[in-house]
Amino acid sequence: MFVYRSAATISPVDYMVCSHRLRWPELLPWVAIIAAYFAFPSYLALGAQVMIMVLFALSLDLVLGYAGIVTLGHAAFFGVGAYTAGILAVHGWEEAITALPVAAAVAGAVGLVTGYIILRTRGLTLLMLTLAVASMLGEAANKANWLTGGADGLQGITLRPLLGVFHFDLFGRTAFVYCALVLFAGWVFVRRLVHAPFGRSLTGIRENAARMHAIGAPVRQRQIIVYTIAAALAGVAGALEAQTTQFVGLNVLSFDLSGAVLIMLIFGGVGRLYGAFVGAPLYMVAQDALSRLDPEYWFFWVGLLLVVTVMFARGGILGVADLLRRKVMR
Amino acid sequence: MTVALETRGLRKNFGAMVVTNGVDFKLAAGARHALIGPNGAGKSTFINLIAGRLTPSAGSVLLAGENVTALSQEARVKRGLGRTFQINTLFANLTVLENVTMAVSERLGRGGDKLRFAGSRRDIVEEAYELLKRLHLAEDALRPVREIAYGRQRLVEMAIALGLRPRVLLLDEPAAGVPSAETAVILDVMEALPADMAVLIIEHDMDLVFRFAKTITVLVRGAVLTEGTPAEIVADPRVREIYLGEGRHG
Amino acid sequence: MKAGAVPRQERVSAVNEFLSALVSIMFHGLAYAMILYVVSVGLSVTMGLMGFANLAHGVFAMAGGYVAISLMSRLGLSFGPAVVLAVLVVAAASVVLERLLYARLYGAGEIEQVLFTIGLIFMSIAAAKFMFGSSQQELVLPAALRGEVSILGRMFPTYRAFIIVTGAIIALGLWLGLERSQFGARVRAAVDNRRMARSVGIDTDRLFSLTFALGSGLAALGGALGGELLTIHPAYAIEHLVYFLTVVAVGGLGSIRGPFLAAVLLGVGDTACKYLLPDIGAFFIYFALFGLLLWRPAGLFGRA
Amino acid sequence: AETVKVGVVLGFSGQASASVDQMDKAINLYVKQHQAELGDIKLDLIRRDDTGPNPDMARRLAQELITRDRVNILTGFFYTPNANAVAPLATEAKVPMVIMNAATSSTMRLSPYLVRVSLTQWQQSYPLGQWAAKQGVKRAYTAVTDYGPGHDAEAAFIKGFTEAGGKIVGSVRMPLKNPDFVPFLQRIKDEKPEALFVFVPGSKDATALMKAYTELGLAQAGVRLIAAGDCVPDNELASMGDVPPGVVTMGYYSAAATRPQNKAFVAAWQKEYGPDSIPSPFAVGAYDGMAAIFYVIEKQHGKIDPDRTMALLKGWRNDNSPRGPVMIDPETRDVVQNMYVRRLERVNGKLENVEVETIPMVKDPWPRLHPQ
Amino acid sequence: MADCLTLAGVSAGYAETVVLEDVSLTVPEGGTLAILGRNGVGKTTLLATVMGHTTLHRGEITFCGRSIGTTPIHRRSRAGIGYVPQEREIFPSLTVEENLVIARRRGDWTLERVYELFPSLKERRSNMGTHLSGGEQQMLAVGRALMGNPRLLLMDEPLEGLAPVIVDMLMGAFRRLRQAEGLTIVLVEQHARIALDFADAAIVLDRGRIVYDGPSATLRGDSERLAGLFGVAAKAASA
Ligand SMILES: Nc1ncnc2c1ncn2[C@@H]1O[C@H](COP(=O)(O)OP(=O)(O)OP(=O)(O)O)[C@@H](O)[C@H]1O
Ligand SMILES: Nc1ncnc2c1ncn2[C@@H]1O[C@H](COP(=O)(O)OP(=O)(O)OP(=O)(O)O)[C@@H](O)[C@H]1O
Ligand SMILES: [Mg+2]
Ligand SMILES: [Mg+2]
Repeated sequence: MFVYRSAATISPVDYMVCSHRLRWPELLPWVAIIAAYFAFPSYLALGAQVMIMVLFALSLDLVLGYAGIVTLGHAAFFGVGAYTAGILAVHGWEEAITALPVAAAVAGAVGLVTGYIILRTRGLTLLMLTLAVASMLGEAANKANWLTGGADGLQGITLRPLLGVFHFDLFGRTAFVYCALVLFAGWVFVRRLVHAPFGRSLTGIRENAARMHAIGAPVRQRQIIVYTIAAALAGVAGALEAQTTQFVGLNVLSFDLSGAVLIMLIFGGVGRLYGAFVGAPLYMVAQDALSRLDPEYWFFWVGLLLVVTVMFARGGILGVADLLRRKVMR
Repeated sequence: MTVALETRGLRKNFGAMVVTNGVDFKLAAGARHALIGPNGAGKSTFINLIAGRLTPSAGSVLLAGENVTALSQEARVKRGLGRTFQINTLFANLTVLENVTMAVSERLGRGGDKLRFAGSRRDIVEEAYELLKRLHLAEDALRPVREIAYGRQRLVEMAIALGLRPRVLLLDEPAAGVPSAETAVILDVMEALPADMAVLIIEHDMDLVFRFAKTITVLVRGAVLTEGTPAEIVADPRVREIYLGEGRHG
Repeated sequence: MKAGAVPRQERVSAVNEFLSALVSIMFHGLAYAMILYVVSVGLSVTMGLMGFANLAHGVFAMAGGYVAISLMSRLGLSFGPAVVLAVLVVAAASVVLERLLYARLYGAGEIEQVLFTIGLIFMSIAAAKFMFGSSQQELVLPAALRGEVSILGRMFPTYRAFIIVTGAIIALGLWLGLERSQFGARVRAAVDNRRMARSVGIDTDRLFSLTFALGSGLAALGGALGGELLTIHPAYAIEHLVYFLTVVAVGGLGSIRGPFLAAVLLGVGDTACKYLLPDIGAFFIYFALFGLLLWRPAGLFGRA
Repeated sequence: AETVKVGVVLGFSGQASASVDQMDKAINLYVKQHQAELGDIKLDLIRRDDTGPNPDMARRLAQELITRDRVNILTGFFYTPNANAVAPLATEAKVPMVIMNAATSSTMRLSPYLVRVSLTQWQQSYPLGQWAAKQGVKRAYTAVTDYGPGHDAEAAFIKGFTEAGGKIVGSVRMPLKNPDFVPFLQRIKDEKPEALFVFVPGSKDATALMKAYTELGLAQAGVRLIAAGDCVPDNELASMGDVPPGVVTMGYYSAAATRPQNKAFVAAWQKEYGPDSIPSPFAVGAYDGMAAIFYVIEKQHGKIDPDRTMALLKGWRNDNSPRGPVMIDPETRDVVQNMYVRRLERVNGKLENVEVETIPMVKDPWPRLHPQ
Repeated sequence: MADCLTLAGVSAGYAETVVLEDVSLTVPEGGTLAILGRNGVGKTTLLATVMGHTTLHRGEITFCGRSIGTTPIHRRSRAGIGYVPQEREIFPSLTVEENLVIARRRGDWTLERVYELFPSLKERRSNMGTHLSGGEQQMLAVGRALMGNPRLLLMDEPLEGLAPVIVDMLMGAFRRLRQAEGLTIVLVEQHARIALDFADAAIVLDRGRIVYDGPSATLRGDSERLAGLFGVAAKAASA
C-alpha cells in the first residue's frame, strides 16, 4: 500500500500504472554492497554469507509475504540446493555457475512435488507439514551417509575458478562478488515477479482466496507455482552456500535454519521485497557483534531485540521506517 | 431463445438438511430474472452451486449447453460466469482500483503474467477506472477498501463482477446495505448492462426487483414454488403469505 | 506325551512374548503420551482458543520444572506440594507476562507473534542457563514413586504408572470443565471478534488473562510432573516444540479431547515404532504428522 | 614482546553448551595456571561461537579469525562437521589447528595441519569390544545414536568384540532427537543379551539413557551395560539418580582417578569453580589442548611458524595430563593415550567412574583398519 | 420521562480521522429514534461511538444519567446497551446457540424466547454461526442483542437482507417490546419510510453533522423536505 496522499496530484490510473517504477531508495542495498566490498575487506566472508541469507530470505518472502504461506520448513529447499551443488562438485562437476541452475531445478522439483501435496491445507496444519517435509529430508540426509556424508558432512568439494579465472580465495573476495551478482539477478527477477500481475494476484489470494476463485484466478495453481519458484530460488541460495563454504552439513536442512531465515525476514519486514535486504544483514550483524561481546549469553540479547522489535516496530524495521516516513510527510 | 444457464435436478444437502431440493432452472440469454424467497430458502446456496463454490450432492449445472458440474470455479468464470457475494468478499487492504483491476486482468488472462509489470497494461487499469466512474466510486479509487463505508463496499462488489464482463451475471442482494438513494445507481448500472447478458438477481428489496426483473422465480425450502412475471408473482396468494406479507408491495 | 507338545508350548510362549511386548509398548507409550498431553493441551488452549501462535509455550513448562525442582532442593518441599506451588507460581507469572507483553499482540498477525515468542524462547534459554547452569536438573522423586510396580504380570516403573493415572485424571477434568462449559465459547468469541465480544458484555482482557494462566499453568504442570521423563534443561522449550505443536495440530486447534487422542496416538506410535522398527524411529513422528494431517487437515477434533 | 593469537571456535551457545562450558573453564584454568611460563609473550585468545553443528558458520568464523584477526593457531571444534569444514582452510592458510573434541577418525586426513588431543570413537569403543569379549561376554547388543559418531562407535565396538570372539545379537540406531530411551531398552531387555553396548552423545542424552536403564531394571534382569565414556560424563553423574553400580565404560578420563596429576587438577578446578563443580573429559581435552598450544608457543618464543609448529606437535608428549600420559602420534597427528576401563560406583554416596583397568597408550585403530 | 441516552457535542471518528462533528441528541426512556442519511455520512459511526468502538474526540455521552464516554465497551454492554452491528459480526467459530448463550444476561429474554421469535434459528441451532443464510445471520445478530436484555437497543440496519414478511414481523415485535417493556431503540435504516413509521423522532445526518432533528411525523408527511435532506424522493414516493 502506498501513501495515497501523494496521489492527489495525478490521476488514479497514472498512479497505479507507475507503481512499479524504480525509486532511488531501492538502489541503496546495491550501493551498500559495493561500499562494503571496499570498506570492509576483512568482513567479506560474513558479507557473502549475509547475501546468501538475503537471497534465501527473499525467496521466503515470496512464499510468506506475498502468498501468505507460513512455513517452518523453507530450509528444505536451501538444503536440497546445497546438497545438489555439493554432490555435483564432489562427483566432478566443478564448474560453479552451471551448477546453480541444476540446484534450482532440483530444489524447484522438490518444491513442486511437496507443494502439490501440502498446499491444499492452511494455517497450523500447513505449518506443520512444511516442517515435516524439511525434517524428513533432514533425516534422510542423515541416513544417506553414502551420498551426503551424513552427520560428518559432505567433504571433498573442490571448484574450478569462476570463469576459469577467479578462484575462491581465503579472503572471500571471489565469493563476495559471486554472491553479489547472483543476488542481484535474484532481486531483478523477484522484483519483476512481485510487480507483475502474478505477484499482485498472490496478494489477492492472501487477502481473500474466495474472491480470487470468483474472478477466475487459478488459486491453487498460482500457489504451487510461487512455492516452486521460491523453492528454486532457495535452492540457488543453498548452492551458493555449498560453493562458497565448500562443505555441506546437515544443518542446511535444519529446523534452526528455517527458523533463522523466518526471523530475519520478519525482523526486516514481510511482504515488502526489501525486508530481506534489511532483516538478514541487521540480524546477522547483530548476532555476530553480540556473540563476540558475550559468546555465552548473546542470544538473550538477540531475543530481547526480537521482542522489542515486535513491541515497538510492528511490520519489522521497514514497517517502522514506513510509519516514520508517513509521520514526517503529514 | 438460447439458454445461457441451466440446472437439472440440482440438489444440495448439508448433512441431513436439504437446502437445494432438485431444482430445474433455466436462464435465457439476455434474461433479467430475479430469485426471491424467504430467508434460508437456499437462494445463495443455489448461486454458490452454480458458481462452483459448493459442489452439488446431485444434479448438474450447464453453462451455454455445456455441463460444467465437474469444473472448478475458475473454469466456470472463464466460461463467462460472474457473481457477487451477499456478504462482502473483497480485498480489504487493497485499494478500490486495485480490487477491480485484479478482476479485469484475470478476465484478459493476464493475471498469471510473471515477467511483465502490472502497470505496463494501462488499458486494464483504465477499464477498471471507467467502471468505478460508472458506479460513482471514482473518488475512492485509491482508498483501501476497508476504509470506505459499507454501502460503498457493496458497490465495489458489483464493480468486480462487472469487471469480468460475464455472459451470465449472478447478483446476490447487491442492494442490501446500499441506501435508497444509491440503489438508483445500481439500478442504472444494471439497466445499462449489455442486452445479451443474462442476469440473475437475488434481492429482498421488492422495489428493485419489480423494477428490474422481467421474470421471477420463488424459491421456498430449496424448491421452486412458482415462476412468473412480476405481476403474476405479486398476485400469487402463496407468495404473499410466505414471503411478501400483507398490505404492501401491492 | 505326544510329540506335538513342545511346539505348542513354544507357540504359547511366542504369543506371550508378543502380548507382553504389546503391554509394554502401550504402557511406555501412554506414559510419554500423558506428559505430551498435559503440556500440549495448554498450548491448544492458548493457540487454539486464544489464537495466539505461542511458540514459547514450552518456556512455561520448563519454568514449571525449574520452580518445582528448586522448591524441592532449596526449600525442601516434597514432590506434591512443590508441583502444585510451581504451577501456581508459573500461572501467576504468566499473567504478568500476558498483561505486559502478550496482550499487546493479540491483534497482531501470527507472524509477529511468532517472532515475539521466538524472542522469548531465546531469552528464556539464556536466563535459565544463567540461573541454573547449562546442565539438566534432576527431579528427585519421592520414594513412593521410585521402583517398580507389577501390572499384568510385568514389572513397570512406578513413576510412569503414576504419570499415566494423573494424566488421565487431568484430561477428564479438563474435558468436563472446559470443553463442555461456556468458557471455551467465550474465548473463541473473543478471538473471532474482540470488539463484538466486548459489545455483548464479555470482559475480554480478564478472560484472556485467565485463559492464558490456565494454558501456562497446564504447561507448568506437565513440565514439573514430567521432569523425570522430559528432563528440564535450558533448551527444553525449543527442543520439544515440534512435539507440542504436532500434538496440537493433529489433535485439532482449541480442542481438549483432540490433543489427548493425538498424544496417545503419537506417544504409543512412537514407542511402538522404536520398539518394533527402531531404524525408522526418527521418521515416525513426521510420517504420522504427514499422514494424519493430510487425512484430516483440521486435526482429529478440529473445527473445520 | 610477541603476541600469539589463538582462535577458539566452539559452540558456546546451542545444544552442547554444557560441555563447551566445561571446555571453556578448562581453557581459562590452564591459562591462569601457566600464564607465567609465557614470560612476556602475550597470548590473545579470541573466542567465537559457532552455535552448534553449523559448519558454514564455523568455517566463516575460522576464515575471519584467519584473515581479519590473523590468528596463529586455531583450536576448539566440538563437532566433527565443523572441524571438517574448517580443515581445508587450515591447509590453505597454513594455520595449525588443534582439535579439542571432534572425534571422527577420518577428519585427520583432511589436512596436514591438524592435530587432535581428545580421542576418537575407535580409540575408545574398539578396545572396549575386545575387553568385553575377554571378560567372557558372548552375546552383546549395540545401541547407538543414529549419526556419524554413533555409527563409528558401533562399527568400532562390533569390530573389536567380534574379533575377540563375541557375537552381536542385535543392533539398534536411535534417533538423534530422542527424549525417551525406554522403548529401545525395553526391547533389548526382552532380548536378554548378556551385555549392552551403548553410545549416545554426552549430557542430556546420557542422563536420559542412564535413567531409562535404571528405571527398567536392566541390571537386575542380567543385562550388563558397557558403554563409551560419553554416557557417563563425570559432571552429569550427580543428576543420574540411582544408577545401579557396575556399569562399565571405556574412557580417557575420569574425575575420580587417583593419580596425583589428576588430584592436583581436580583440586585446582574446584578451587576455581566451586566444590560442586566436577571436570568432565571435555574439560581435560581442552586442558591438554592448551598444554600443547603452550608448548609450541614456548618452544618458538612466541614466533609461530606453521610448519615448525606442526613439527613440534608431532610427537609432543605430556606426562602431566590429568588423564595420564598423552602424546601425539607423529604419523597420524592423532592422540595416543591410556584408555581406562571404569566401573560406575558409589563412593561416599556419590557416583564415580572408578578406574579399574588401564589399557596403555592406545592408538586409534581406524587408520590401520582403513588404509587410504 | 427520564432521558435514556444523551449525546452532547460529540465529535468522534477513527484514530485521528474525525467523522462525526458536534453531534448532540437525546433519546428519552422508552423512546425510539431513527437515524437517516446517505451512504457514508456517519450513521454507523454514531452507533459505534455510543458502543465505544470509535475514538471519542470531544463531547459527552450519557446513558441513564451516567457518563459513559470513557467506560470500556463491555461495561457499556453490561450496563444495558445492546448492539446489532451493520455487518452482523456473527462469531464464526461458535454455533448459533453458542452465539446466543455467550451474550446471555439475566432478564426476560431467554434462549427459548429468542427461538420463539425466530423459529428458523432454532432449526439451525447447532450450525456454525457463518453457515447461516444472510438473513438468518441478521436474525441471529438481533437475537444476540436481545439475549443481553438491554434497556437501550442500537440497531444498524437490522432489516437488511430480511424477507419482507420477516421485516413486518420484526417491526411488530419491536413495537411490542417498546410498549410492554419500555425498551429504548435507536435505529439506523436505509428505508426512510419504514424507519419513520416506526420511530417517534428522527435525525438526519449529512457528512457527520445533524441536519435534521425532530419528530418523524414531520418528515413522514413532507417528502419534499426528505428529498432535500438526502434525496430519497424516488424511494419514498414509490412506497
Ligand atoms: N455450510 C453450511 N452448513 C450447513 N448449513 C448451511 C450451510 N450454508 C448454508 N446453510 C443453510 O442452508 C440454508 C440456505 O441458505 P442460503 O444462504 O442459501 O439462504 P438464502 O436463501 O440465501 O437466504 P437469505 O435470503 O437469508 O440470504 C440456510 O438455512 C442455512 O442455514
Ligand atoms: N475504519 C475506518 N477508518 C477510517 N475511516 C472510516 C472507517 N470506517 C468508516 N470510515 C469513514 O467514516 C465515514 C462514515 O462511515 P459510516 O460507516 O459511519 O457511514 P454510514 O453512514 O454508516 O454509511 P452506510 O450507509 O454505507 O453504512 C465514511 O466516510 C467512511 O469512509
Ligand atoms: Mg442469501
Ligand atoms: Mg453504516
